[in-house]
Parts: sequence; C-alpha cells; structure tokens
Amino acid sequence: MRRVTVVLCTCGSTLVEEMDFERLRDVFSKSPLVKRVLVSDNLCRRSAFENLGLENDDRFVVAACSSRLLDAFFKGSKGLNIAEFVNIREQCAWACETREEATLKAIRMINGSIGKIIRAPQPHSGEALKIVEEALVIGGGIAGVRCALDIADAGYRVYIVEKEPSIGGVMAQLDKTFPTLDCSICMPGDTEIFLDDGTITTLGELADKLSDVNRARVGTLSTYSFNSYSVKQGKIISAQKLSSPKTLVEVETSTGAKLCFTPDHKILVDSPEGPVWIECKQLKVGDRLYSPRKLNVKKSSREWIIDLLPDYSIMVADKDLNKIIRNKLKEKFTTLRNASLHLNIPYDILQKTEYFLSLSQLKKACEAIGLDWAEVRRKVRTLTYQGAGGKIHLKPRFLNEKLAYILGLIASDGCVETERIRFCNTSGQLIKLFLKSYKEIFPARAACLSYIEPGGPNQRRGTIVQIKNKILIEVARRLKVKEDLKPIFRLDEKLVAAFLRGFFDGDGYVTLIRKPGWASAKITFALGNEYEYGYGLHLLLKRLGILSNVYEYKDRVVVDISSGKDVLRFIKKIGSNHPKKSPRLRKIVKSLSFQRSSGGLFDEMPLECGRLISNLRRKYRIPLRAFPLSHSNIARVIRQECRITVENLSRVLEAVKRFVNPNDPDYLRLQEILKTEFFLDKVKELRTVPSTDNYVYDITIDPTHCFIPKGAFVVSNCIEGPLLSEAGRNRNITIIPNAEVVGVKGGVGDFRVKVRVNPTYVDPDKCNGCGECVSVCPVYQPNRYDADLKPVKAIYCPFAQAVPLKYVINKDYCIECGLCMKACTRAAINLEDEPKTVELNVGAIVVAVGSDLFDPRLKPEYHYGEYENVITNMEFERIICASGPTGGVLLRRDGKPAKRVAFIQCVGSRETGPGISECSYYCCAASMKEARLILEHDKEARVFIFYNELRAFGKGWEDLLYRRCLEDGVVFIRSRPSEVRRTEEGNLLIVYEDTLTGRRSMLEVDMVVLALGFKPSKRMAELAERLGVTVDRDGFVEEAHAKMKPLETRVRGIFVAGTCHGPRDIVESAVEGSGAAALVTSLFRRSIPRLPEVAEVSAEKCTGCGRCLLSCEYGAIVMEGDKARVLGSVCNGCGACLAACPQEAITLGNWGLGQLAPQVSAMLED
Amino acid sequence: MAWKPRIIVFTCWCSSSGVDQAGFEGFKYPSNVLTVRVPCSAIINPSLIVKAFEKGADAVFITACRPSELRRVAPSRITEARVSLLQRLLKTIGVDEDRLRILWISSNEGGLFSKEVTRMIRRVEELGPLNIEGRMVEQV
Amino acid sequence: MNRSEAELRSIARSLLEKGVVELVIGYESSGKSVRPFFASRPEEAERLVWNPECWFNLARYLRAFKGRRVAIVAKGCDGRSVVELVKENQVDKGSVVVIAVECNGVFKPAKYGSSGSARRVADYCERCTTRVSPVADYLVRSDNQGSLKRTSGSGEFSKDWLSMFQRCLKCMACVKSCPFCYCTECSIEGFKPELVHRLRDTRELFTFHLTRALHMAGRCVECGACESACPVEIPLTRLYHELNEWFREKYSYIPGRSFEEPPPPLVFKEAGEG
Amino acid sequence: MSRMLFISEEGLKLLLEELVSSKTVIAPVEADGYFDFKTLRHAGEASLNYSNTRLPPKRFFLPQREVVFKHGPGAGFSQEPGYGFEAVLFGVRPCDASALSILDSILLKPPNPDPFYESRRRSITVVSLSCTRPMEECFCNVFETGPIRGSGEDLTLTRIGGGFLVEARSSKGWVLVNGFESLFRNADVEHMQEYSELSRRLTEEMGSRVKAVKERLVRLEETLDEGFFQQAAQRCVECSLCSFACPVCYCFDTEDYFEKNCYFRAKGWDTCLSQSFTRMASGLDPRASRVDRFCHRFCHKLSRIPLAFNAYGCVGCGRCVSLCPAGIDIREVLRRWG
Repeated sequence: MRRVTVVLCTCGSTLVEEMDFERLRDVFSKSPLVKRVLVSDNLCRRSAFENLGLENDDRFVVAACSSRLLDAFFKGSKGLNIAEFVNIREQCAWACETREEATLKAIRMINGSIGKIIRAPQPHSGEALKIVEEALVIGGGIAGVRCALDIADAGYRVYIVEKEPSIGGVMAQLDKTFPTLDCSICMPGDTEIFLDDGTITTLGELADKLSDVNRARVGTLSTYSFNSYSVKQGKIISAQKLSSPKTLVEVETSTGAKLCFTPDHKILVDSPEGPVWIECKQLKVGDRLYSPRKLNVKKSSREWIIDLLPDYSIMVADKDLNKIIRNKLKEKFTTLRNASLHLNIPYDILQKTEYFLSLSQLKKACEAIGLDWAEVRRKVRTLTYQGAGGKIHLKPRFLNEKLAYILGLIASDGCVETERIRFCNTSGQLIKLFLKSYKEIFPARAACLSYIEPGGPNQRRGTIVQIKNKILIEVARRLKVKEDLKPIFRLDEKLVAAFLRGFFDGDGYVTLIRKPGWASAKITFALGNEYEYGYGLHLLLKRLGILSNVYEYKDRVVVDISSGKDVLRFIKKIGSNHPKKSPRLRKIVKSLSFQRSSGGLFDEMPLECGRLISNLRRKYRIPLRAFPLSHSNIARVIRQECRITVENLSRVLEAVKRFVNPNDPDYLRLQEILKTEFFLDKVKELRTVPSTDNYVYDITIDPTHCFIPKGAFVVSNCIEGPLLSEAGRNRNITIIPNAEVVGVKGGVGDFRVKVRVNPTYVDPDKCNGCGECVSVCPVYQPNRYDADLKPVKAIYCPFAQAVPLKYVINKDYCIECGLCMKACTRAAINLEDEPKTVELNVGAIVVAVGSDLFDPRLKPEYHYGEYENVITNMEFERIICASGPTGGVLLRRDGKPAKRVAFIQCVGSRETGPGISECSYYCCAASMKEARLILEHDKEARVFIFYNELRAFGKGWEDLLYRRCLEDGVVFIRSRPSEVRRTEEGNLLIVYEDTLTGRRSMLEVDMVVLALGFKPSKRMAELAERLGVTVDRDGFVEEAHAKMKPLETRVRGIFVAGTCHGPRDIVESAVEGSGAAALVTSLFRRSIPRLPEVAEVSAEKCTGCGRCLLSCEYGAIVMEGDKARVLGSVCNGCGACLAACPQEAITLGNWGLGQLAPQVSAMLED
Repeated sequence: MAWKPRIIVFTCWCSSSGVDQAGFEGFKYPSNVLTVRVPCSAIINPSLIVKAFEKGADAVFITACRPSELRRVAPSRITEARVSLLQRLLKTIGVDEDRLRILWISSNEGGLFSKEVTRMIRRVEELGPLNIEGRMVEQV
Repeated sequence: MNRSEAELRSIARSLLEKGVVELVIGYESSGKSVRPFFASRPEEAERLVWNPECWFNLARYLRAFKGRRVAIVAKGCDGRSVVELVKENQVDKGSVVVIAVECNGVFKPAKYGSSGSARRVADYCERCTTRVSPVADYLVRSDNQGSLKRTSGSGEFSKDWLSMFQRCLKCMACVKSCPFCYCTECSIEGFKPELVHRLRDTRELFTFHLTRALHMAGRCVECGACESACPVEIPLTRLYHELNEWFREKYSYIPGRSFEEPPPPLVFKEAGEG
Repeated sequence: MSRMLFISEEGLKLLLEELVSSKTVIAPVEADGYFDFKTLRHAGEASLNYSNTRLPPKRFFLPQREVVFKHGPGAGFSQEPGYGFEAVLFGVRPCDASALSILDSILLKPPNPDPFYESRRRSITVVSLSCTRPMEECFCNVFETGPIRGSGEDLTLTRIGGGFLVEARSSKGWVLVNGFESLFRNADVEHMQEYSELSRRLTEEMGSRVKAVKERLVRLEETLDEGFFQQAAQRCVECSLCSFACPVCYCFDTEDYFEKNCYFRAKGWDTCLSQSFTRMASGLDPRASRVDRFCHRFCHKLSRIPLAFNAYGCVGCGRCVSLCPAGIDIREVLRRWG
C-alpha cells in the first residue's frame, strides 16, 4: 500500500522556535497515509540528506525551505523522484504571526501535499537514459568538420550529413584566410617539381607560370601524386604564392632527400593505422615517409641533336639544302633582298652560296616559306661552326645510347669547356673505351682529338683526351652533365641507363663482400662536393627504379646503392662496358640471388600490414602455423612492432590465399600494398632553418591533393584540404554527402534521425575520381562553388579538394546522353539512381549547417546583378583565387583588369532593412584581407573600403590586417554609400557621404565588391522545427543561454556550432566546433537521469490541432503525422501545453487534476 | 471560533519564489492563506478552482508571471482568459467574482504579494463566508 | 401528415434508395411524443416525422456512425452541433448528409407526473437565432412560418442556482444526451473521475455542474437537449448560454456558426478520443 | 379483505398536523409543476391531488449514497445504519409502495439481509394513496401493483367522496391507526360500494392497456430476438435515468475513499446500463456491449427477478417510459412477450 514519507527540516533548528515540530511530528506520524516522519536539521547539506537513509521509501513530502537544492537531491536520485516540496520556512514560519498559526498552516499545507503525493503515479525508476555513443553532425563546414574530427578523436563514431556533394562549406570557397595571408601548408620557391614530361621546375616558377594571364596551362601540367600506394600523375590546378613564416623546417631522409616546409605542412607518414598526415613540426627522426620507388616519365619523343644545339654559331653546311631554301625564298619574296629585309637576315648570307645559314636563320626562313622544321631538320647532314672551322657530319641524328654513354663518361671524368672537352683518367683501359665509343659516333677525322701524354705540360697523372667537337660540347652543355643533370632526367629510360653506365664506368666503384652462405655487394659513386649533383644522380637512378642513398662523406658527396636488390637491378638495367668492372658485376650476379638478398629499409612494407593480417587471422581463424614465417616474427608483425618485408608479405599472402575470401577488403588491400610503388624512407634529420625569401608557395593537385616534391616523398597541399581529407580518412567518421535530415525522433542519448540521401547518379564506391566522364560530358552548368563564374560540366566534381572526391551528376542539367557511362571504366554511373533514406541512431546532434549570405538584389541601390561589375565578396574570392575561374587574375566580366576596386561593408547586416540586425562579424577583416590580396597581385591597384565601423578585433588583425592595409595604401572611407551608378564605359560611380567630414562626393571605380552579411539559411527554420530547436528574431538557431550556454540549444543533446546561430568567422567556427565536440563527448561520458515530470500526449486523444507546438517554449513538442508528441528529453515540464490543448490530451506527471484536486481538498479539511 | 476567510493561492514556480520573498522580507499574512505550487499557471485547470470553492475556500488567488515576462505569452494569457471566464460563471451562479483574482508578480515582488493578499482578505471579509458545501447539503 | 414531413420522407427515401447513405437519423413518433429513429431501408423512410416534439439533438448519435455515410435530420442547433463536431474532428464532414429542417422551436417534453401546464416553446428556443442549420445538403421549409407562439416570457427565472444544482440526481442524462460530451475519460463522470467521487452521489454537485459548464463553454450550441432530458429540469442551457455570451463578447465566436472560424484559443473540454 | 376504516378530509388534515408535530412526515410537495417527496414543515405543504411524484420514494430506503463503514486512527471502526428516528412516508402510490415489497423480498432475503435497508423499513411507516386517475404511462395493472391497492404499504388510503377509505396493511399500519383512533371510523356500505365502483372503473380503464403473461415473460431470456433490442439499444444513450427513476432498481456501487484522516466505504446508486458497471478489476467486462447491458436490464426485471423472487422487477409506474430521452419503452417488450 502506498504511504508517504514526511521529511521535515528545522533549517539548522532556527525554525524550532518559529513552529512546533513536535506537534508536526506526532500529527503526521498518526496519519494512516504516512509511513514515517523524519526530522533533519539541515537537509540542504548532502551528507545530511544521505544520512536520512531513504532507500526503502518511494514517495516524499519534503517540508523545508525554498532551497532548490532539495529538488536536485530528490528528483535527481533514483527512486526518490516522487517528492512534493512544502516551503514551511518562508511560507509558514516567517509569514505567520504566531507559532500556533505557523504550525497550523504547516499542517494544512503538508496535508495537502500528502493528499497529492499519495495519488502520484508509481515512482519513476529514475534510471539513466540510454545513451547511444554516436554523434551526428549536420553540415560539413569548417565548424562541422572540426567538431566531427574532435569527437572522432575521442573515439566515438560520427556521421556528417552534408547537403552538398562535398564537405567544406563556405570555407572551401575562400582564397586565403585572414589575418596572415599565409596558407599554413607551403614550401620554399626553389622546391623542385617534376612535371609529367620529365621537365623539372620549381614551385616558384610554377606559381609565376600559373598566376600569369596565360591560363591555358592551368590544369595541363601535372606532377607526381600519391593515390593508394601507387604513383599517379596529378593535375596542378593552382599555385599560391604567400608570405612566409619566420622559420621553416628542413627534413632530411636517409636516402638523402632534403626538403623545406612550413612547420604546419602535412607529410604522409606510415602509422599502424596506415598512411596518416602529420604536421612537419610533429615529425620525429625515424618516422617513415612514403617515397616513390620509381619516377616514370611520359614516353618522351626522341631528342634530335640538332634541337639540342644553339641556334646561333652553328651553321647548316649542306649546300643543296641551302639552295632549296634560297629558291623558295626567291619565289616567296620575288627577290632575295626583299627576303633579307623581311627576315632580317644579312643579304650577302642569303646571296653568297659559300655562306651558310645559321640554325636560327634557317628556322626563320623555313617558317617564312612555310616549310615544316621537322621536315627540314631531317635533311640537315653537315654542320659547321664559327671559330675553329671545319665541317662536322652530323652522324647521329638524335641522341642515342652511345652518345649518352659518352656523356656519362664525360659527366664522371670529363670537364666541359667552351671550346673543348677534356677527358682524363689514370686507367688506360677507360681511355681506350672512351676513344672507341667516341669514334663510333664521330669519325676520328671529324672530331679534333688530341692526346696529352702522362706527365704532359700540366702536371697531371694519367691520360687526357681533348675533344674540340662543338656538337658534343653543346650537347653536354645543354644536358648540364656537369651541372645538375636535370635535363637528363626527362630522357628515355635507355638513354638514362646508358648515361649512367658511362657514369659508372667513370666514377663508380663496386665492392663485393663474400662470406660463406652470405654475400653483399655495393655500388658507390664518389663525386665532388656538389650535394645537388649527387641528388641528381640519385634521381636518375630512381628514374630507373634503382634506390640509392646520397650522403656526404669526408667533404665528398657519395651516392651508394647498398641494397642487394638494387645492385642487381643496377646490373640488370645499366651494367657496364668497363673491362674491369663488368666481370665484377657478373660475379655479383652469380653470388647474389635477387629474392634472398635484402632490400634493407627499402623492402619494408607499411605497419598497416600487421593489422590487416591479424584481421584476416581473426576473420578466418587462420592458425599461426599456417604462416610461412617464424612465430616470433609473424607475432611481432601482427603486434605491429616491426614491418614485414616484401618477400614475407608475398609469402604470407600466398599462404593465406586458401583460407580467405578473395574479395575480402583486407586481403585486397594487402594485395594493393604488395604492389606498392612506394618504399618507406626514413627521416634522418630535422632542422629549423630561416626562410630565405619571405615567400612560400603551394600548389593544388587534383585529384588527390598531395604531391611529391623533388620526387622525394609525399606531402600534402591546400589549406582546408588536409582537414577535409582527414575527416574523409578518419575511421570514426562517416560522411553522408548530398543528404539532408528529414525527421528526428527521440531525445537526448537516443535520437532516431531520418536522412534522405539524394542521388548523385555516380556510385561513390566505384568512382575513383579519374575524371574521364567529365571530358566526354557535352553539357555545361553554372558552378555554385565558383560563384557561378566558371561553368562546369553536368557531371562534375565540386572542387579539387572535395571530400569525398567523387564525381556527381546534376540532373537539372544532365541530358542523359550516356556518354559518361561509356567513358567510365568502372561502370560507376547509374542514371536511374534514386533517393535513399537512411536511419541513424545517435546520442547527440550538432547543428552546424552554417548560413547563407544576404541576397544583394534586395538592395536595389547597389544594382547587383544589373551592373556586372558589382560583385559579391564570395565571387571576388573565387576570382582572386589562383585556382579560380580567372586563375587568380582580377578581371572584370568584360575582361578588363580591375585597377580601382571599392569594397562596400555591411551589406545586409547591422540594419533594420531586409538584412539582419547584427554585425556580420567576418566582413571587415575579410574585406581588408581581400584588399591586401589585390595589392599582392598588383601593386598599382587602388583599393577603397567603405565602412561604418571598422571591427578588427581578432588576434593579429590589428597589425597584420589593418596596419598593413594602411601601409599598403588602402583607402578607408567611413560611409554607407547611398547608390552605385554606371558610366558609359562600364565603370562604376559610388555616391556617398563621408560621415567623418560630412562631405558628399562620388568615386569612380572599376569594380565594386559588396561585403555581404550572413543570413540564416533557407532550410534553417524547417530543420529547426524538425529538431525541435527554436530560432531567434533573425532566424538563427537560438542558444539555451546566449552567454552561459552558447553552444547548447533548448533541446538537450542537440548542440550548435558555427554560423547557423549567428555570424562567425572561421576561427570562431572552428573553436565552436571543438567546443560542441567537447560537450558531446562529455555527454557520452555521463549518465543523464530522466526528468520525472514531463508532459505526455495521449495519442488517441490528440486531434493534431498543433496549438501545443506554439505554446511550448522549449520546442519540446513535434508533430508526427497528425499527432503531437512530446520529446521527453526536451520537455521541462512547465505545463504550458496542458492549457493550450483544447482536448486536454496532455498530462504532466504529478500535476494532473487527479493529484491537484485531492491536494486542494485535503488542504482545506479541518 | 470566529470565521476567518480561507484563501487558496495557486502560484506558478516563478511567482512562488515571490511568495517566499514575502515571508523572507518578514511580511506577515494570515495563516489560512494556503499556497499550492504548480509549475506554470497554465496548469491550473479552472475546475480546480471550482473544487477549491466547493471544498471551503472563500477566495482563490492566482499568482503568475506577467505575460510580458514570458518568452511566449501563451500560458499567462490563457490563465487570464480562463480566470475571466470563470469569473463570469461565478457571477452567473451568484458567487461574487471578487472571490477569484489573478495577480501578476515576479519572483522578487514579495511586498506586492502580501499587500494584495491582505486587500483580498479585507474584501472577502466584506463578502462573508462562501459556504458551498454547507448550502448544498441534501436534506432528507 | 403535413407537407414538410412528406418532403422529408421523400428526401430520405431517395437517399436510401440511391444508396447515397446507409442510414438516415431522424425521428419517429412514439405515443404522444417522438423518439430518435434510424431508417436504414427505403420503406422505413415513411416512419420519419418532423414536429415540435422533436427536441432531441440527433447529432449526438453521429459519432457512433463515424466512418459510415449517414444522413441526419437537423434542426438549426443540430446543424450547428455537426459543424462543431467536425471542427473538433469527431465527425468527418464528407460522410454526413445534412437534411436541414426549418425549426420554429420545439416543446420541452412533458415530464412524468407534471401538473400538466400548457405546452409552449422551450425558453432556449426563444433565445435561439438559427432556425435553419448552417450546413445543409437538403432543406425542408416548415409549413407554418413561425406560427408557434413564442411567449417571450421566462423573466421570472430564479437566480438561485445552488438549489437548482441541489436537485440534481447525477443521472447523467444531461451528459449522455449532449453531442459534445463524447470524452472517453471524463473528469466528473465514469469509472474514475478525477475531480469528484465515483459514486453517483449528490455531493460535489457544485464542482460537477460548474466543471461541465466550463467544458461546454464556447462549444455548447444551446440545443437544450440536456435541459429537456433532465428529470428535475435544471435550466442548464441558460447557464451555458451565459458562458457562450462571454465567448461572443471576447472572441466574437459563436459555436457551430461556420466551419471556417477556428475554435477560440482556450476551450475547457476534457479529453475526447481523436 | 381486512377491516376497512374511513377518515374524512378534515380528519386527514388533523392527522397530518398531528404527525408533523410528533414525527418526521415525508409527503409530496408541489414545486414548479412537479411533485416531490419532502419533509413537511407544516401539514399545508402536502398536496394530495397529484398524479404521481416525479421520483419514487426509493431514496428514503436506499439513499443515493450511504456510508457503509468508516475507520481511522482514533475513530476505530463504525457503522451507523438507518436514520434512527421514526418517520411517516405519506402519499406513496400503490405501485411505488409495491416496489418496496419487491425490494423487501430481494434485500431482506435471509441469510444476509441488508441492515441499512432493514432498519429504514422498520423506522418508516408507508402510507399509500390509491390512484384515482392513472396516467397514460401507467401500467400497474399488468403486475397487479395498483392502481388502488399495492403490496408493501403499511396503510392504504383510497379517496372516495368526502374522505378516504383506510386499510391498515401491517402492524405498523395498525400502530398508526390506533395512535389516532378518534379520527377513524368504520367504513359503511356506501363507501364500500363507491370503492368497488371505482375499482371496477379503473380495471376496465387500464385493462385496455398492455398485458403480461408470466409464463412467456420468464422465458424472455431464451426467446428474446436480437433485432428488436438492437434497434432500441442503438437509441439508448446510456444515461441511467431509467434506473434512477425506477422505484425497484437497486443496483449499487461502492467506493472507498480517505477523508478527514479516516477511511470510508460508501455505497451508492448505480445502473446496470453504465459501461463500467460490470467491469472487473482485471478489466474483463462480461457485458461489454451496450446491447448486452440493455437486454440484461429487461431480462432481469421481467424474467430473472420473477424466477428468483416470484415477483416482477417492474411495478408499471411508467417513469422510465416517460423520462427516457431516447423514448425507450418497456411496454413494447411487454406487448411482444406479454
């Protein structure tokens, strides 16, 4: 039978003289409804509360003071949550004249409460809510991604639902982010980049190339990039030049690569989890970097020697050829004199047959008379050159192995001067070899040879061969054989091999150490003190897939090939003509076996293998003995204590084949790894170096935003990319793109979220982002990402750094021609794709949907959309961005460069008009940044900023933005321009009143940039309704408390981050992302007791009129179909809905008539 | 023992701390002013007030948040309307509507509360006892 | 049998013959008075009657036939009840065919053992302003335009409500004959009323009647069924009229006037089934 | 037929005055066009020219609510059956009076008679007044519960020219007569002729109305046809008016409640037509559908009670017929099966 426990508190016995507790005690202990009466002297102390020992009581009347603590004590704790509180202090003891009265009143009130509480429904078990430890982040902007990453790092599963095809949000559209214009991921300008045609250039050159007006080349260049264990060519789609931080980090690897980075630059490092990006400054010596084994070059055409020769000073000595040219010239220009005038070739050269045309003149002439040079150069037989005359027969038309070999020899032991090449060596055999191979190409006569016998005039030992062969000299020069060998790199593999053979015969040493049952060999090149030269050689070897180490040893640079495998590769690919060395090599081949010889660190496979193998073991119950390795060995691999070698890996795979399902993902991944074109280079040394010039550079590579500078190892690129790709790669994060939340049920700890995934018509699992489809697609569409400035195809990839980097089809434009389907090698395209609905069950939700920008059309005075040179700051960002539609040149739509640019601030913010009332927070700084970007690109440009108040409050904004803007000569005008007019030539007149001087005037500019304020995104209200969160006046999400609970909403378990609850900038959005993540994780860590008193709608009574929704302050009520439902976790039990419900279909815990009516009557009994 | 008006005060959570305030500031008011604390004035079903009258309350007093102080005015407005409707009803059946009053107070207006309560009591004393049960006993 | 009755019967017959409706809810005569009647076969239409004895509000039966197509013979007040019930989502508009009969007021039924005072139009009918239902698929004009004598008297009404209530037996005739008392869980009646004791005893009559009044407020169409059904003739309609007045003054809302105007923001009815 | 007495108009007035002064007298009093039993403050209040009272005098024997017992700390356990005072219930119509005898046979049936009812019966003397002009709803003749002479009354008065014939039907009746011998005198022949004349007139007046054949009625339960009841039940609005207004219906409900620091058990009227009447704690309800309840009502009155107690559960007062808002008419049942 139900009985109430009455708890009296004397409030530190201060109430004892105010009222008669003895009487209270025995009155109630007599009452048959009362189980027992307890008197405490200060209940508000937790210890006191706990000492009462209330475990076996279930319903309480607590007569004490007005302290809210008690509420927490009782309602908060399990099973004690049916408690009614009577304030006998303020309402009885202190409010009554006499002790008698106070006591009587207390009795009445407590009686009432007993009458109520005895009829309360069964006590709520008060057990903690079930908490699903997974989170949903709505919106993949900077805030969302930051948040997701932080939650994921805490070890919880996270879903990102993004309505666009890629995460990134507005952030991805911004060019550089203020205050410092450096994008944190950069390298110095002299960093070498290998283009796919084998030419080697530097970041600096690239940046200049790409940001100049000749944009044809954007996207046509490509360089080495990393894509799942294979070396891919990646398109270079933009290059940025940015001011550099003070210091850089130099990474040196054991193979001898030296590279500089900004400290935040991300580098791909092998980890137990597979390849991960690590910031340069976190690198440790010994970290393993992904480095390509072989640097392929697109099949390069044969090198015509004649093309290697300088145009001037070399003459074409073929009489007949010249005659032909002359006649053709006559035909064209009637007289040779005209021709000479036109081509500005000296008349006598044309006229006199004994004079020869120089290469340049010849080319010019051919051009004039429309002869194809490719044709003509075939005909060239003999050449001559000024100075030491004599004709040379151009025997080898183009560079061949013999020549390359000689060049190799020259590179090693020769020296190239303007007039001659000297080759000297102590060993006569080598000299013979040289002469032999030389004569094969150049008949001895033709080449002016001369010997210098040992002990000749210049006191050098050994023989010196002197060659005055201009062609050879020029070729050697041109191929920089003595400088940095770069031009060699692009040559055909055979030629490179031949060159290296020569080099080896010249400077290479080979050593073979043999012990019984074990042998090791080593090939060494001892070079001068030119480190870069040594590294050049290293790269040439890499070009052939031979790995070597470069290091300095006793002020000499040494390149050695120490791993048996590579030695054998060397012998196989290169070999030697040297009478002494080649037999040695043969001996090595005999004594070394490729399989058994260790590749040293080059053979080690990623740590990941360990994990994958153990996965396989677990999945298929593979016994340890099934593995072909020693137990200890395999165990250590599985424990990821050591890396498995290629051989072992292949043997393991062979062994497990019969156990596993051939399509098992882990198995396939291992296969992939086995085929890897990378080895793991080791970090040997890390130095911090001062930045040389105050610029750093970065390029953006499509598709896999990472590249391999200097062919050394894989590094990342682009500012947000890593963050995004990190999110993309993180095991705990699931990105659901093209999706939106369509329904939310349940409450904190246990939300059931319905997500509609709109079709992309491209199967993301199959698509590998190769982009074949795009090239064939015939339809163009405006591109949201590029602010609709540069159209894209109907099948497109949102942007280069998109994550997931998958192509999508926009059905609004697609004409379903099906070309893409044909083009797609992986049959990833399905035009019949349909929207899917996914149901997620998560414990917490973070709303980070961001917000839209104000629509400038609502401000007719600025004529946006009407005057084409009035643009928004977002469009500006795209224009100024190197990867943007104009390749980073500030052009107006009419193609003219914009020299005078004006920014108008606060468009759609801080106003009572169509925009929002508050400051948009980001735009002052943004506009200043953009102003500086303009000046970065073009020193002469003039920039004006029309502001109301300049708000540069962020860290470093004062110095790095405002001051620098002033230094750079940006003009700040305090005014809200009243109108923008257009002149005939399409310039713009800004009509304004300077509110500092009060002077009205006009300003003519080429371009007006409107700094748009934020406005809540269109779908916000809708979403808010679904989530049950409230929105404020402007339509942003409303916080639980603007100051104290800025990241919480009215709904328990739903948090908010980023611009969807008010204007923010990137920094703050990120901060909020992390903040929300912290709240989510802390939510997952604690247990939430259910509120005992929440409203409940009885479904059969509800007629779905929806009045309760309006009445609820907490948005705790949602409509489900035609019934209202209270979100228990959201409801605060205020009861407003009870009154609003015309059906009185809503009940609220102990506050029903069934409890209150008895309370009233009990209270009034005598 | 002389008749003393018996008053039921329904207080919403916010205004109940106003009532506490009254006691805290030492305002004294008669002991048979009895308070029933509810989360929100909107919970007070008019039938409850009727019940209170029948069970011997001489007057009913409702303290609630000012509509202006609420994020959404619904609850207080509804209470207001309900009270005025009920007053109409009471008037119709010949019970003086002054016996039912609504008072907007916020959590710090103890003074106001005790002032109003005493005024109410004076008024009820004029009106005399409302003895519903007594007047409606069935005589055999 | 008079013209209007004939008209009514033909309409009902055709509706049933055509199978437009399964059922016509109307009145049939029983002895000297009339009583509700459900005609389901065409020939039964002939039993339908229409005269000033038809005081009962047939809308009360509509909920029982929810989801079935029925026709209802409706006085002005019955029609208003239909409107109100539709608004409260208890009756679906589509499935009800309203045969409106013009009404000049009805008699209160003669009660057992009354000292036979002259029959005259019930006083609530004298207050009534809607002779014809606001919703009507068919309209049957009355043959004797306002021939019923309306003695606009009833001034001698005693205000002593408490003694009126005191007569009450709690027989629930008022509740049960009211079209709007459809709640499954009632706070003043039934298995477990929250406000009063379960026993149908004569205590707590004050709460009983005031609560009911409050629940009827702004919904009562003043058809007077409760009052006429009441064995002890408590003039409940008069009470509910007062409250409706309040609604009219405050929200200018008149129950059952039209589908369009939404119910006023507060209604004191108990929970009814959706 | 026992010995008949005669009392004049004035005599009766005097008698009433005497009674009012000495004990509680309950008699029909007119209030706005209707007659109800009220405790007389003075003899004048009583009106004797009534057709019948709106409600039967049932409530004086079976109050609408009575406390069966109460118990609580201090109070202990206590039962107070009855009024504990003598009362005269004056002017009951024979039908209503015979209802009492039916109730007697039901409620006072050994082994466990209802103490409350018993004590009330003991303390209240019932004086009936024969119908001289029965109403059209009346069909007491069917069950021989009137119009002139019912069962269960202590004293029967029949108005004849210039006075009333008085017949004492029970010891209580004799006690009352003996108390005021001076007012009574033996009836003489004219009176008796007038009396038999009246009874003859009434029998043929009412004879034309419905009949009941007991043999068929008691088989009502087997023979009842659903269709008929279905239709009627469809109309029924489940108000308990018929039961509350019925002089015989005795269904009751009990309720326990806590008040003023005591537990109470009260017993009060209920009706077999109400939904929750047969609902059990388990939620099971043997008569869940309205038709069931509806049939039950009639079968109980017309066949079960007769079988069990050899008396109909209906006295033909016709209240239910006249009051039912849905115009449900027990006479139809009688016409079909009677």
